[in-house]
Amino acid sequence: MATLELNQIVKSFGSVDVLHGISLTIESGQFVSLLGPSGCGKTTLLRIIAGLENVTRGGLRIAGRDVTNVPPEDRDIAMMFQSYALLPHMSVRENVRFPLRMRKRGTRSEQDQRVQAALETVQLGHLADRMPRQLSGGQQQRVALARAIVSDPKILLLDEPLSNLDARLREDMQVELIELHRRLGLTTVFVTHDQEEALSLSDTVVLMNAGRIEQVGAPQEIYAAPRTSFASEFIGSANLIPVKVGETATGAQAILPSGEIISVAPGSEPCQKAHLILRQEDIKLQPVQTAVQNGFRATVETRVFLGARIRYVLRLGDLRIKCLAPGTDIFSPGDPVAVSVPESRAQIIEA
Amino acid sequence: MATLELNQIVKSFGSVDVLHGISLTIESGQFVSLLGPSGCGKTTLLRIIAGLENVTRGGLRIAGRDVTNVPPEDRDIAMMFQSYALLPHMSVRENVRFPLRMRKRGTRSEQDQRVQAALETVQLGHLADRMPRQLSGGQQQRVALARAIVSDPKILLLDEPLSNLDARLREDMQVELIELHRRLGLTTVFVTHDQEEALSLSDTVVLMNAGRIEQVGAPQEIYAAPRTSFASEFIGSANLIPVKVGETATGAQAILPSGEIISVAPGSEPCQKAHLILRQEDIKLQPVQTAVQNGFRATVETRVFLGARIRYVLRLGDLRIKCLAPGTDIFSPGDPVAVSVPESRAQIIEA
Amino acid sequence: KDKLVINSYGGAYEQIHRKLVIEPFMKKYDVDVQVITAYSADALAQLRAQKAAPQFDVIHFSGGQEVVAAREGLISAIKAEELSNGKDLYPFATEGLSRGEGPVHAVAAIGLLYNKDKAPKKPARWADLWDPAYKDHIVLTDLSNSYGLLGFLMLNKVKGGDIKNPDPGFDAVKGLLGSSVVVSTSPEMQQNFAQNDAWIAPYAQDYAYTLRKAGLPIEFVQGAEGTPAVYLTANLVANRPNQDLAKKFIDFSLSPEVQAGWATELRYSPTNKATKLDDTVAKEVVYGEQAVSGLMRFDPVAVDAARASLVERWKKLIAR
Amino acid sequence: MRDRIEDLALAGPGILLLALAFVLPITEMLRLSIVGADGGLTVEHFARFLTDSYYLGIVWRTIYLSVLITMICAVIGFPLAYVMARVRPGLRLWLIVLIILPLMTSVVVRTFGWMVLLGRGGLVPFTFWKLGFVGRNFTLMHTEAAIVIGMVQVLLPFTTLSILGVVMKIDRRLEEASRTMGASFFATLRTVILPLAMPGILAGSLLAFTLSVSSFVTPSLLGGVRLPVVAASIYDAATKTLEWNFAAAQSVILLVGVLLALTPYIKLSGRRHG
Amino acid sequence: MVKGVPNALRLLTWLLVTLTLIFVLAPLIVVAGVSVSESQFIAFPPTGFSLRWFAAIFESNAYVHALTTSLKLAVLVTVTATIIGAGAAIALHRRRLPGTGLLAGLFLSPLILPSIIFAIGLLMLWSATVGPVSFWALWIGHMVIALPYVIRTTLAVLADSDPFLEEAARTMGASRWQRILYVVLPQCVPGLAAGAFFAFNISFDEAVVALFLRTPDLVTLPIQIYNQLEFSPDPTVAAVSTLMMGLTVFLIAIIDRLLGIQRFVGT
Ligand SMILES: Nc1ncnc2c1ncn2[C@@H]1O[C@H](COP(=O)(O)OP(=O)(O)OP(=O)(O)O)[C@@H](O)[C@H]1O
Ligand SMILES: Nc1ncnc2c1ncn2[C@@H]1O[C@H](COP(=O)(O)OP(=O)(O)OP(=O)(O)O)[C@@H](O)[C@H]1O
Ligand SMILES: [Mg+2]
Ligand SMILES: [Mg+2]
Repeated sequence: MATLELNQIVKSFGSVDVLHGISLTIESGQFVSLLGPSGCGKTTLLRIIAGLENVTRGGLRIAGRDVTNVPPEDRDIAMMFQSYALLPHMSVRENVRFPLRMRKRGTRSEQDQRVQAALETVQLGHLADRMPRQLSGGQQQRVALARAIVSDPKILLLDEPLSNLDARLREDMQVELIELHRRLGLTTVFVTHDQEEALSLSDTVVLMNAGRIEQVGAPQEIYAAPRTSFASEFIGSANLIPVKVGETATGAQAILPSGEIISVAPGSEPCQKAHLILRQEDIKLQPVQTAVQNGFRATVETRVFLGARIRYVLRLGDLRIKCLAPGTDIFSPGDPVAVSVPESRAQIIEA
Repeated sequence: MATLELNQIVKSFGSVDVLHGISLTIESGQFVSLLGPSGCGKTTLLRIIAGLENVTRGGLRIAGRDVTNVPPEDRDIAMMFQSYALLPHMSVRENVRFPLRMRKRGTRSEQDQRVQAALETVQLGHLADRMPRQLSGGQQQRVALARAIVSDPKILLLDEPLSNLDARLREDMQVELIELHRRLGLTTVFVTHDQEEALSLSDTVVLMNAGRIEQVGAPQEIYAAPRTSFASEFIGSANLIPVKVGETATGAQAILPSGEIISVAPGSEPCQKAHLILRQEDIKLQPVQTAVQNGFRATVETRVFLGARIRYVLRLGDLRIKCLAPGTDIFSPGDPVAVSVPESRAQIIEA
Repeated sequence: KDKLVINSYGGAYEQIHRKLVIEPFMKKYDVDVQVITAYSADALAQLRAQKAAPQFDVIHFSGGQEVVAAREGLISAIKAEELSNGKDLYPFATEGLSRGEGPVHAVAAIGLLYNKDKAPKKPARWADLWDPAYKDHIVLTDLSNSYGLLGFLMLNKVKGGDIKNPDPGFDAVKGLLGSSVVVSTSPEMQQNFAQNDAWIAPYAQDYAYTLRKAGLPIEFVQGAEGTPAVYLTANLVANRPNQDLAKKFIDFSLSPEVQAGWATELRYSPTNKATKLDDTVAKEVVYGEQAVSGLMRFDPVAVDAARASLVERWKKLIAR
Repeated sequence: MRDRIEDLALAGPGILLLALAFVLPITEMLRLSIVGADGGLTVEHFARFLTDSYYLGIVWRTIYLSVLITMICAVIGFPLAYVMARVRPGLRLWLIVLIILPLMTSVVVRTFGWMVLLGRGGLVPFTFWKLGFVGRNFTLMHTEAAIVIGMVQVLLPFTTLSILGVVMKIDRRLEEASRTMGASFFATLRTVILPLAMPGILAGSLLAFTLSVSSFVTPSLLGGVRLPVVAASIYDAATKTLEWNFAAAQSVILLVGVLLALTPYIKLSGRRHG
Repeated sequence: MVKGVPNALRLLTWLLVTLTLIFVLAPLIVVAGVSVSESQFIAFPPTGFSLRWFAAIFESNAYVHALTTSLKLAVLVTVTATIIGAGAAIALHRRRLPGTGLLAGLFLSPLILPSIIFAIGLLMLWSATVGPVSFWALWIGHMVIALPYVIRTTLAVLADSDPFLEEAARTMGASRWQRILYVVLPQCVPGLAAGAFFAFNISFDEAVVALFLRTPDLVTLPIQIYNQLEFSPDPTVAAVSTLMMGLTVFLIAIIDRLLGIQRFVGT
């Protein structure tokens, strides 16, 4: 329900510079993920949006109004903390009711209803009278989530809200979040370390690295067209292979260190030093007898069973290449395999 | 380096029964995952193994010795807490050195070396002199991990050690853990809510549900042959479809509520009420024109982009069926699709 | 109803005070008299601190505090003529009026208290304190206590000193310190006689009687060398609206009946010549013109002037 | 800015109270410390105190007794508070009640209790005598030991409760983590609980120290007039000999001395770890 | 206690606790003994048994009057000093005000300055500006003395508090005062409770300020006891003290039954 504009935000803790000029506009009603490696500044940015942290430089606006110096309680936000920050002296119910009480939303019985509904949403309706310390880690996390969503604020800030939940519950919660978001049109900023989560839930993904924004875009865009080697490596855990790029009549070709040649997506300029980006799930493994269309032969070094999928680490000369195969392809360590790469998915980024 | 035997362990907090008789033997040097939904008792079980919680009934042995009443410090374990439990008055370095100091391992300078090595392992060598509260969530988690692995105990207990890390870092840490485990032959018990992690890392997966052990087995076994509907639904987030089972000359057949007939894996007994288990990743979607081998036609209800994969929710009459397709199949909500299921992967569990 | 605020000394003293003076006075004049229980030193400090708005009308002192109070203008002078009992008083009782102090309404004689059951012999003279027979069973009183101060001045005098020259006293007491206990309050005195096997102590006659009433075998002996005394005064507080009534109250305390009551109940010696006492009581107080003339009085002004330095020197002497 | 206003509003009533009802009255009193007999300015009262070995002796006794008392209180109070924090709430309540019971009796009365126990022929000397340690006339009364015993009893609740409040808030999981890392119960107590309880120990010691420095009833009754402490000396000067100027000078010395000595302490306490 | 404390240690711990309790309670037992003694003066072991000293308390209404005065005063002081002290402690804890260190020193001073000086000073100032002293003068005097206790104990507890909680409350729309009321204060409870108790006790046991600020109608229990002791000590003072101890235990037991104060001593 509110646009959020960050303007050149810089933040330092003493001599440690944490954010180096973050500018970002989040349209009203968007669902935005902040994605990035551990320690890159996601939480710090979220805290700045919430008004919990002073900016060293820069400013921010919510719904057009400069809120750089507006205290958190006047920003009409709700935030879920990475460490939950449940109030230890209040029961689960009282914790969840707290924002309603503070914001004077509805009568006592309306509040009770909303609290119960929020607790049902996170599947904790039956534990409403427990104290926080009597809950398991995942249950505490869900209480924190319920507390954040109970009061339909203008802006919802979630810091790794689902990190301690099992896959099933996490899916359920994702569905609930999306529904809530749609129903109320909240502007939601969501920190996660899980890319599938980021890609699946959000309208826009903000990829951060070391206090800077690396790339902003729709999930498909970020996934399909990473702009930096960091982005491609981080999203989809792609392999980054140092290559030389040459040109032929039919298009560009990458020359691997071991001499193999691979046709790559069109539009790549010839150069001496570049990186070939091969996403793990784009690599196809076939028995070595098969004719390889665009690819090379390699040896399986390790195999890791992931359930639905299998991760192989392949060796090609000095290179190690990871790939994710569907659970049905079965090769063993030591097996030679034929590796093929769809031309359209083999991208080049300058080193 | 030590067998761990749990014998009929029962635990209650006041009137809340949390564990209902857990028996489990973990061989020396095994890597075991505890997997289960939030609040099922994983942390409690880990705490009992560590000696932090009294059992209400039952007992446990480590390396053949009854340790039910042995205090934690005499069990030669290391435990990483779900909430990290970093000592707030000590720097990162001092925190990691703490177990070495307490167990009097090596001289001061040897300790320093090991601390530094452990911190490098979790990629935090450069933050050794920070205080815990000056770290990000994921960094704190890694300090806790470093502190747990620094002292090569007999038994290593890890409670959701990687939940706050991004995919890349998490993979790195997994590799380190496996390597450490191999090198030192530690007995490792590992709580995780992430099945891929559980399946990929462990020798044995212990699946828990509501204070009971649901199934114990090797990853492939657990994945391929879930014994209960809970197990199948939880692992691989399978679809559970109520069916009738009939028999034909060629084998068993499941009859869906909407009348469609699917051949299922051999060995299923005919019955009126059963569940057909369809794993999300086993379901194949094809354009509706395609002839369906063993399957039915359905409509795409929602599509969620996950990056490498796409999740579709399909509708068939009143049923909702989730499936995970590779990122290349593109259908849109509303499209009719042909759904096919490999016979061998369509399992029946009695209701 | 007119109201007076006075101080009294608490406990049994205050009970008797009420019975003998306050209640009869209230009845007689149909006024209200309120009591603050305050020991002289505290009362003076309190009076001094609230100089701007005093709350006492009549203030009683037992340790020579009237000298200071008069000097600082805290109390008003009274003329002997204003007191109907003034003419009957012994001269020492009105001596202070000229300095602006109140009259003396009672006297506590200082002598030796001894335990007649346990002490090996009955003391007769002040000098007997140094008798080795009492070794380890002597109780001395701190000079911050007015009984202690006068007791010391007497010992000093026995040893040949005077107020200007306390050296002999200090030297002599120094010899006693090793075998005695030093206390500073009356309850401690009682404690020592009741529990700690004390045999002998220079202290006041009235307190000997209090101890006896409490069931202890304590006798009072007037030292042969003389009997110093503590003079209890009743003073008129300055800057109070009701001074006439206050004077009447003071006068009332001086009546022979009241004084006889004090002697009978608590063994304070009367200051009114007209007081009539029973024989038993008379024996246990300083009674009669002749006995009274034997009372010694150290010059209150000189005592007051020397007090601080005496106390300090004493403290240094006894400090371990 | 608004934060400051908020804090000012929070501290305001306290500041106002102390300014009007404490600073103002004592300024008038403490001013006396530099007023001479003739009304002029002087330092004679300070000089009298600071150049006299008797008074310096009193100061020394006050300081070392206070330090000793404070240390004993902390040493007993910390384990006691820990035990109290870790037992079940019902038992904790009654332990608290027992510990604070001494405070519900008048200081004078409870000191009389000690006088009975410690005096000649009292229970403690009597026991010692029966055991053959001391002579028949042995008394603990009017000794520094008596002062320490009496003061520790009075101040123990202050230290214990201050520590208890802090120990109660220590996250138990820290203790547990320490145990799993091989720290024994004692090692945990020393390396985890003790540092984390430090704010409480500091606060409790601060109370115990300042209270023992400024108290005079118990030291006077148990130590007797022959073992004076500074507060008793001030009290005597104020009421017995009415030397208010001297009393004021002694108070200034006490106040300034203690505040200076405690400055690092005040800074330390209340600061978060790290 | 954490699981796995060796039995020997448990024993040692309880030995320590028991010894401490004996030490702390010994003189009180003497006092209780004296209070039922037949003998007139304070001596131990008691001779005979008699409840007459208890009867004596109720015969003279001086004690009853003093007790009610003291209770009224102590309750008032406790409430006000706790509120004022909590505010000051929170402000000091935040260290945002300029001169926090100086303020901390100021708030500690009443503890260090011998109360006699303060008592005289307050009496002089009050007499000179307000006039004759009253209950309110004593109330203010006791508040000043009690304040440092509340501040110190509360500060100590705040030092370990979780800073995220207040932040969380802010994001949930809690205004400044709501935050203090609902988040900060509940966190301070153990310290506040100790401080409030100290405040109560200080006021209830304080004798110096009360000595100087008394009027005929304004005599607190300690002053009454002091008066009794000063002139004719008898076991009534012991009886009063015993009564107070008994009353404390009794009241706490009752309140605990009714309201469960165990909750307030934490879980
Ligand atoms: N002190 C307590 N009192 C009552 N119930 C408790 C207490 N502690 C834990 N529980 C309950 O015990 C159950 C198991 O808790 P546990 O922490 O072992 O779960 P978990 O499997 O680790 O869950 P998660 O994955 O969410 O961390 C939970 O349902 C929890 O609510
Ligand atoms: N008080 C502080 N002093 C110094 N550095 C700090 C402080 N707080 C955070 N940092 C640093 O700032 C960086 C960003 O922290 P932040 O918590 O925003 O990371 P994050 O992106 O949320 O990471 P994570 O995913 O691990 O939670 C980290 O490298 C951290 O070490
Ligand atoms: Mg973070
Ligand atoms: Mg858990």
